[in-house]
Amino acid sequence: MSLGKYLALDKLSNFFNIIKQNGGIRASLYKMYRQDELKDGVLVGEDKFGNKYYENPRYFYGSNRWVEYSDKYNMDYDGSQVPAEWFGWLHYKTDLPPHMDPSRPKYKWMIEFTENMSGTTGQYTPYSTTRPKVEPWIPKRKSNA
Amino acid sequence: MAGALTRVIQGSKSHLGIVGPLVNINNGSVRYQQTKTKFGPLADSDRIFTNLYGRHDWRLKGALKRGDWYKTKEILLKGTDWIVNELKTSGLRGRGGAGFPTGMKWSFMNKPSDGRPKYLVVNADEGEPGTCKDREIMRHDPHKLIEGCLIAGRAMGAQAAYIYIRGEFYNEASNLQVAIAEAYQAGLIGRNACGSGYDFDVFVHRGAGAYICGEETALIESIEGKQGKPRLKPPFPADVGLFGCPTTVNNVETIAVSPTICRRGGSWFASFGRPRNSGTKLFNISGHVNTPCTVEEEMSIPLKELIERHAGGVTGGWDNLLAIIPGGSSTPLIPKDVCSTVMMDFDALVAAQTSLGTAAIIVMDRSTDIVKAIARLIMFYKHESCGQCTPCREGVSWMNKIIYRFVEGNASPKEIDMLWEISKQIEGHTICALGDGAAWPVQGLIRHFRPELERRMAQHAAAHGPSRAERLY
Amino acid sequence: MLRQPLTRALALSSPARAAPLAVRRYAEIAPQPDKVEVFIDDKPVYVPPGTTVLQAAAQVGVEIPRFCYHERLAVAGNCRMCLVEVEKSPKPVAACAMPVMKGMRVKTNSDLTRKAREGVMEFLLVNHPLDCPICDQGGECDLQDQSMAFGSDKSRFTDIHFSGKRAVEDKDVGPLIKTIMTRCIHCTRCIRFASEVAGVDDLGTTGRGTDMQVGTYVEKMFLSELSGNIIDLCPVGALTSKPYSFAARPWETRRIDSVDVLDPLGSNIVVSTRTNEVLRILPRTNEEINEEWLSDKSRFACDGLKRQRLVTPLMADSRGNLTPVDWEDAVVAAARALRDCPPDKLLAVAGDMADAESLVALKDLLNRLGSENACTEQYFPLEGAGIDLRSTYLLNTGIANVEDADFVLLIGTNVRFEAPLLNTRIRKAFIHKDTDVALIGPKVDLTYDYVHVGESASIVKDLASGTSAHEVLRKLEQAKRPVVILGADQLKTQEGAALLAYTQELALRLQDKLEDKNWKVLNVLQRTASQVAALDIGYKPGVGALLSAGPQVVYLLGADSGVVTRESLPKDAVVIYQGHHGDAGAAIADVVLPGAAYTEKRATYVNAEGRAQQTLPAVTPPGQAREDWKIIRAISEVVGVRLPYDNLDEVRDRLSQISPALVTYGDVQNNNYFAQARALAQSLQKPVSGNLDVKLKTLEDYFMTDAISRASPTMAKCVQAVLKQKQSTY
Amino acid sequence: MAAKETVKTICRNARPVMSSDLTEARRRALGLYRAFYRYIPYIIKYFDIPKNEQDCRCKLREYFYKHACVTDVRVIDILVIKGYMELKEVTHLWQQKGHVMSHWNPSAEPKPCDFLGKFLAGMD
Repeated sequence: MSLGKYLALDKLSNFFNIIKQNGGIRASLYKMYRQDELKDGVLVGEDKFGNKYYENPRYFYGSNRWVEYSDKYNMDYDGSQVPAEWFGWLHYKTDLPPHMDPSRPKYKWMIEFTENMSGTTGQYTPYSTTRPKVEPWIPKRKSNA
Repeated sequence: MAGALTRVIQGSKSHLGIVGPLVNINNGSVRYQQTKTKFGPLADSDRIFTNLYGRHDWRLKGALKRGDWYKTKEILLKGTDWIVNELKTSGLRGRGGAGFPTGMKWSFMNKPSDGRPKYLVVNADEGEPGTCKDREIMRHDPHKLIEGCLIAGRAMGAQAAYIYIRGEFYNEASNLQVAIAEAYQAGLIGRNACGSGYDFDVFVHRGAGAYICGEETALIESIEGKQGKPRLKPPFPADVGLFGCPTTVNNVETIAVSPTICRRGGSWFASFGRPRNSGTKLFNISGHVNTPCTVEEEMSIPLKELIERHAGGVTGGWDNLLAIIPGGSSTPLIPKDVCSTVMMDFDALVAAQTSLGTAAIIVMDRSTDIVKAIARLIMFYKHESCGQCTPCREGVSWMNKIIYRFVEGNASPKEIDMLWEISKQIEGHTICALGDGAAWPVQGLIRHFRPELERRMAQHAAAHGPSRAERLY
Repeated sequence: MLRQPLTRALALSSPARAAPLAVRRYAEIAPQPDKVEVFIDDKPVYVPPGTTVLQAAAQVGVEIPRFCYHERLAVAGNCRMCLVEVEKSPKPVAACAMPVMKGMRVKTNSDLTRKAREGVMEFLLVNHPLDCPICDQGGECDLQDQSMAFGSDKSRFTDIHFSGKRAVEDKDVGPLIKTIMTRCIHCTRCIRFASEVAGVDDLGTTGRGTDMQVGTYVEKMFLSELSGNIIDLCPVGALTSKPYSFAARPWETRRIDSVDVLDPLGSNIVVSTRTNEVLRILPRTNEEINEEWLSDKSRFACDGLKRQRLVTPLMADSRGNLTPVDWEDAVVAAARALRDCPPDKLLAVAGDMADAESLVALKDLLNRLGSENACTEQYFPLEGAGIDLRSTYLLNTGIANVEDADFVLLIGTNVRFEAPLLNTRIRKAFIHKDTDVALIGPKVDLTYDYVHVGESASIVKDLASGTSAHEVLRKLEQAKRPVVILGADQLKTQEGAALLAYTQELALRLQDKLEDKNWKVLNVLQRTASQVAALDIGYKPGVGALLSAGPQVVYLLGADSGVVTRESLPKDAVVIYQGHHGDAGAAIADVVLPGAAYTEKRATYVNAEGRAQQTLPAVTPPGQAREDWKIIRAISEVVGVRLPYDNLDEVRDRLSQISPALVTYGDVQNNNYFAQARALAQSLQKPVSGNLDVKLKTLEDYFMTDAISRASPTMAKCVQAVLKQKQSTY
Repeated sequence: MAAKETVKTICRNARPVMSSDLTEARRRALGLYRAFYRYIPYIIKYFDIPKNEQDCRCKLREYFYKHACVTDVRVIDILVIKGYMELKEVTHLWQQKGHVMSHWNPSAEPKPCDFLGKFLAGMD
C-alpha cells in the first residue's frame, strides 16, 4: 500500500482529475447540478443524438458505464433517449460498443430510434381497429373549397 | 322390374278394405278346394304362346295362322262385363310380379266417367335381371299383345293404349311397331277396331333405360316426359294416372294372355295350377343350368321338375345346386333344400319366404360366390334407385357399401344384424317397391347364408387382424 | 309448366291445399261435405275428407316430424320422415300425403312409427356431414332438432372407417344464397318453391340414387325476386344466406317483430339483431299480406342500414361544405330558416319511407306556420275525387283476396317487381284457380302467362266504354271476381287523371254487375310505403306546382327520389333534409338532420291496401340520429309554434283524430264511396293516347330503388349478378 | 270502503321509527348536527381537502336547512339515521376524498325534463 493511498492522496488526485476532465470548476458544478454526480472516465463513443458514453472500470460494476446526455436535452433527459444499440452496451449485454461491433444487423426496415413520447403531445394513443358498425355518409366537398 | 314394383298396390289396396287378404296360405286350403295334385308338364295344345321361340312368322299373317285376332270382334261385342267376368273366372293374376288379380284391377276402371279419357298402359319395361319373358312375346308374338291391348282397353273403356317399352329393346320395339302398323292397316285397331264400332289406338313409347321406369307411376311420369320418379300413392293411377286421367298399368304377359283367355274361356285357364294361382306362366330359367330357356308352363309346377325337364338340370347335377332366386333379382333366394320341394306359384313361394315375382329363375350352383352375387344385385339397385325418397337413396347405397365389405369379409359379425336391420328399415318405408326389391335379396342372403358370411369374416380377421368396423362396437 | 291438368286436378280435388287459406274472407265456399272422423292416437278428430293425416294430427296438436312437407308447397312425400302407423295397414304410411279415411286410426307414437322415424333419421345422417359447429343453420336446423327428438342416440355408421360420406360440389347460385350441397337432404322444397311460387323453373334434380343432386341444371344463378325464401325453406344448412354467413347464431340474436317499408305491401318481418346491429331480416307469417314469404330486397337490403348513414347533424359552413354540428345548432338553424320564411314560400316534401308520425308532425308544423305546402314525391291526380276518397288510391281488393280473383287486369304495372308478393298471389290464383291475367302496358315477364292487350292507354278507355273488341272485355264482363290493378306510376303524366277516371269507370262498371256485393274491383298499386299514410294525412301528392312557385325553404322528409333538385330551386333557397341516408336529398341540403330508419323507431306505416302497421325499434338510431317526429317536434318548439305532443302516444292520438284507420293496427277499413268517386271522375274522361310504361322492367331494375337499397352492397352485387347472368348463354 | 279506512288508521298509528314526538326527533337531529360539527376538523385533516372549517360548516348547515320543512317525525328519524350512516362512513374512512369533495362539486348533472332538453341530450 503506497503512501499516497494511505493518505488518501489518490482520492484527492482523482478528485482533481475529475474536475479537470469535466472542464474546470464551473463546468463541474453545472454537471453536478444537471446529473447529480460527477465521474471521470474514458469516452467510449457518442451516438447520433449527441449522447456521450463513458466507461471507467475503477467504479464498481454496475456503475462503471454511464451516459451523459446531450446538452440539447438540457434538464429534460431520460433513460429512453439512449438508442437501442447503446442500451445493450450500457446494460452489459455486450462489451462491444455499437460502432465497434461489425456484426450488428442493419436492415432497411429498421426504423429510426425514437425516445418514449409518453406524456407529451407526440405520445402513442391506442385506437380501435374494429370496423365501426355504422358507416357514416361523408358529404362531398364542394369543388371551390 | 316389370311389375315387381307394382307389388305396392297390393299392400295399399288391401288396407283400403277393397280387397281382402290376398295371400293367406294357411287357410287357403280351407276356402278353396284343392282338387288337382299334379301340375305340369303343360300339353302343347294348352300353350298360349305358340311362337315363343320365333320358329314361325311373327307378323300378322303368321299370327292369324296361330289363331290370333280370331273372332276378336265377337269378344269385343260381348261387352265390358263379360270380359272382366271371364278374367275374374280365370283367376289371372298380374304377371309383372305383384300378382294382383287382373279382373279386379280392370273392374276398378269401370267407374262412371267424369269426362276424362281413360288409358291402358302396358308395362314393357322389362328390366328385372333374369327376366326375359316380355321380350319374347314382343318380338315373336307381338299381335298377341296388340290384341290383348284392344280387349283390355275394351274391358276398361280405355281410349288408347301406351306400350312403354324398354329402351334397350330396339328390335322388339321395331317388331312391335311393325305389328301395330299391320294391325292398323288391317283395321284391327284404330278407328272402329275390328269393325266393332270401338275406337282404339295403340302407341309405343320407348324408355331411356331406367329400371325404375318399370314402376307403374314412374312409368307414367316417364311417358309424360318427366323424370321417371315414382309418384305418391294415393291417388292411384286408377284415379289420377297418365296425364291426370284414370289409367291401368298391366304387364305385357298379362295383356297378351287375355285374348286367349277370352277365347278359350276363363275356366279353361283356371284349370291350370292351384286355386288362386291358376293359369299358365312363362318361366325364364337362367344361370347354372344346362339349357337356359324361357318356357311356358303350368303354374304350381314343382321347381325341381321345371328345371330338370326344361333346362336340362343344374350343371353338375341337382346336388351341385347352391341356391335359386325364384322370381327375378328382387326376390329373396332359397337354398337347395327348399328348392327341392317348392312349387312355382305365388302362395307356395310366399310360404317359402320368397316370391314368384316375374318367375325369372336364377340358378346358382356351388361354384357361385353367393355373397358376391347378391352384392352385385345390390349394386344394381343402388345404381337404379331414383334418389327421390330417403330410405332407398341413402339406405341402398349404404347396404351396397356394407355388402361389398362382406364379400371380402372385412366387417364385424355384428354388422350382419345391422345389415338386416337396415334392410328392414328400407323395406316398406319407400314410395315405390324398389326399396323392398333391394332389401329382399339381402334378407334372403342373411336368412340362409349367415354361416358363410361369418366364415368369411373370421377368415379375413385371421389374415388381416380385426376389421376396422369393430371399432364402433 | 305447372299449369297442367294433373296439377290442377290435384289442387282442386284436395282441400288440403287450400286449408291454410281458410281464414280468408272470400275463400271459396264449396258445399261442405260431411266431415269424417279419424283417430289420432285414439283422440277423435273430425276433418273434411281429403285432409291429410298430418293436417288432421296438427288439429289435435300432434306434430308429426317432416322435412319435405311444407304447407304452402305441393306434397312431395319423399323424405319419409312423417311415416306413421295406421291401424290395419301393414306398412307405415306417409302422413303428409295420405288422405284421411273414415275411421282411420293413426298412431303417431307407436313402436312402428318411432322405429320408422329413427330409421329415416339414420339414413338422412348417413351422408350428412357432421359440420354443425361451422354450419350457419346450427340452432335453427330441422335436421338437428329432429335428430335430437326422433333420432338414435348412437351411431352405427361403420363405413365412416372405410368409404366415408358422400361429398357434393357446391354450386354458385348468386350473391344471395350460399350453397353447401353436401348438407342437402334432397327434400326438394327449394325446387318446388322455385317452380310453384317464384315461377322460375331453374332448380331441379340431376342424377339418380345416391348421386342425385339438387341444383340448377346448367351452371347458372338462381335469380328471382323471391330467391331468399329458399333459405328459410331449406330444413338443413344446404342453402344459407350469403350476406349473413358466419355472422351469428340464432340464440345470440334478439328478434323484433317489425314491418318492411321497402315496398308498398308492408310485409311483416322479424329483425334479428345483436349488439345493436341489424344482422338479418326474416319474414313473419301474416296470411293477409306476405304469407310467409319475403321479397329479396326487403330481406337482404338490411346491410344498407349500416352504410351511408347520417349519424350527426350537418350544416353547410361558409364555403358550402356540410360539416358536423351539434343538434342545438342544427335545430336552431332549421328553426330560424322556417321562421324567417314567408308561409307561401315554404315547402315540405315527404319521401318514400316517411312514417305516419313524422308526416303528421311535419304537416302540423307547417300548418302552424301558416303554410299548406306539404306534399309527397309521388303524384296522384287531384282532379275529381282526388285524394278525398280513400278508395281511389288504395288496393281495395286486398292482397290476400287477389288469389280468389278469376280475372286480373293489370294496367301499367309490373307487379312482379313493384310488389313481388302481390305477384305471388296472382300467380297462385293463376295456377290453382284458373285465373286469367291480362296486361296493358309494356310486355314484361310476370312468371305466368297473360294476355298482352297492348301498350296504349286508349285501350283502357275502350274497355271502360265497352267499345273494345278485345276478348279481354268479354272475359272481364263474365268474370265473377274481376280485379283491376292500376300502377300509380301511370298517374304522373298529363293523362293520369283521365286514365284513373277510365279505370274507375271500368272497375265500377264491372263491380256493379257482380253478384258478390262485397267484392271490390278497383285497385291502385302505390309505389312507396309512405304514400298511403301521407295521402290519408292530407299531403298533396306531387311537388310539381309547389316547386315551380320557387320556395325559399324546402323541408325534405327523407325525399330522396330526386324530384327536388338544386336546379329546380331558387339559388338562395334553404334546403333542410331530414332522413337516415346520405343520398340525393342530403347532398343538396344546407341543414341535415339525422333521422331513424325503419328498424330504429316505433312508427306507423300504412300499406297499399290501407292497413296500418307499426314497426318496432330493433336497434337504436346510429350516432346522434333521433326519431323523426321528435326532430320536427323539437324544431317546432324553437320556432315558437310548439306542437302539442311530447310522446308517441300523444302523436298517435293526433293521428287517430285525423283518421282512426291510421292507428287501428293490422286492420283494413272497409272502403266505399266508389260510386261517388266515379261520379266525380265522369268529367275527366278525356281522350288518352299515350303509351304506358313501367320503370322496373327486369330484375336488375328491381334491386336498387330507394335510399336503403341503394346503400346496400348486397343489392349492388345482385345487380351485378343479374347483368352477368344476362351475358351468359343460359 | 271499510277496508280502506282500516288501512288509513293503521297508517296513522304506524309504529314510530325512533322518536315518539317532534321534540325527541328534534333532539336527535341536533345530536347529529353536533356530531358532524365536531368532526369537521378531522375531516379536513384526514381527507386533506382544500376547504376550511367555515366552508364545511356552511355545507353542513345547508344540508340541514334543505330538510327544514320536514315535519313528519318518522321522516326526520329516517333522515337522521341516514345522516349517522354517512357520518360513520366518514369516520371509518369508508368514504374517500372524492366522496367528501363531491358535496361541493356534484359531477352528475341534473337530467333534463322538458322535451327539448331531453331531445338535445338524446335522452328518451
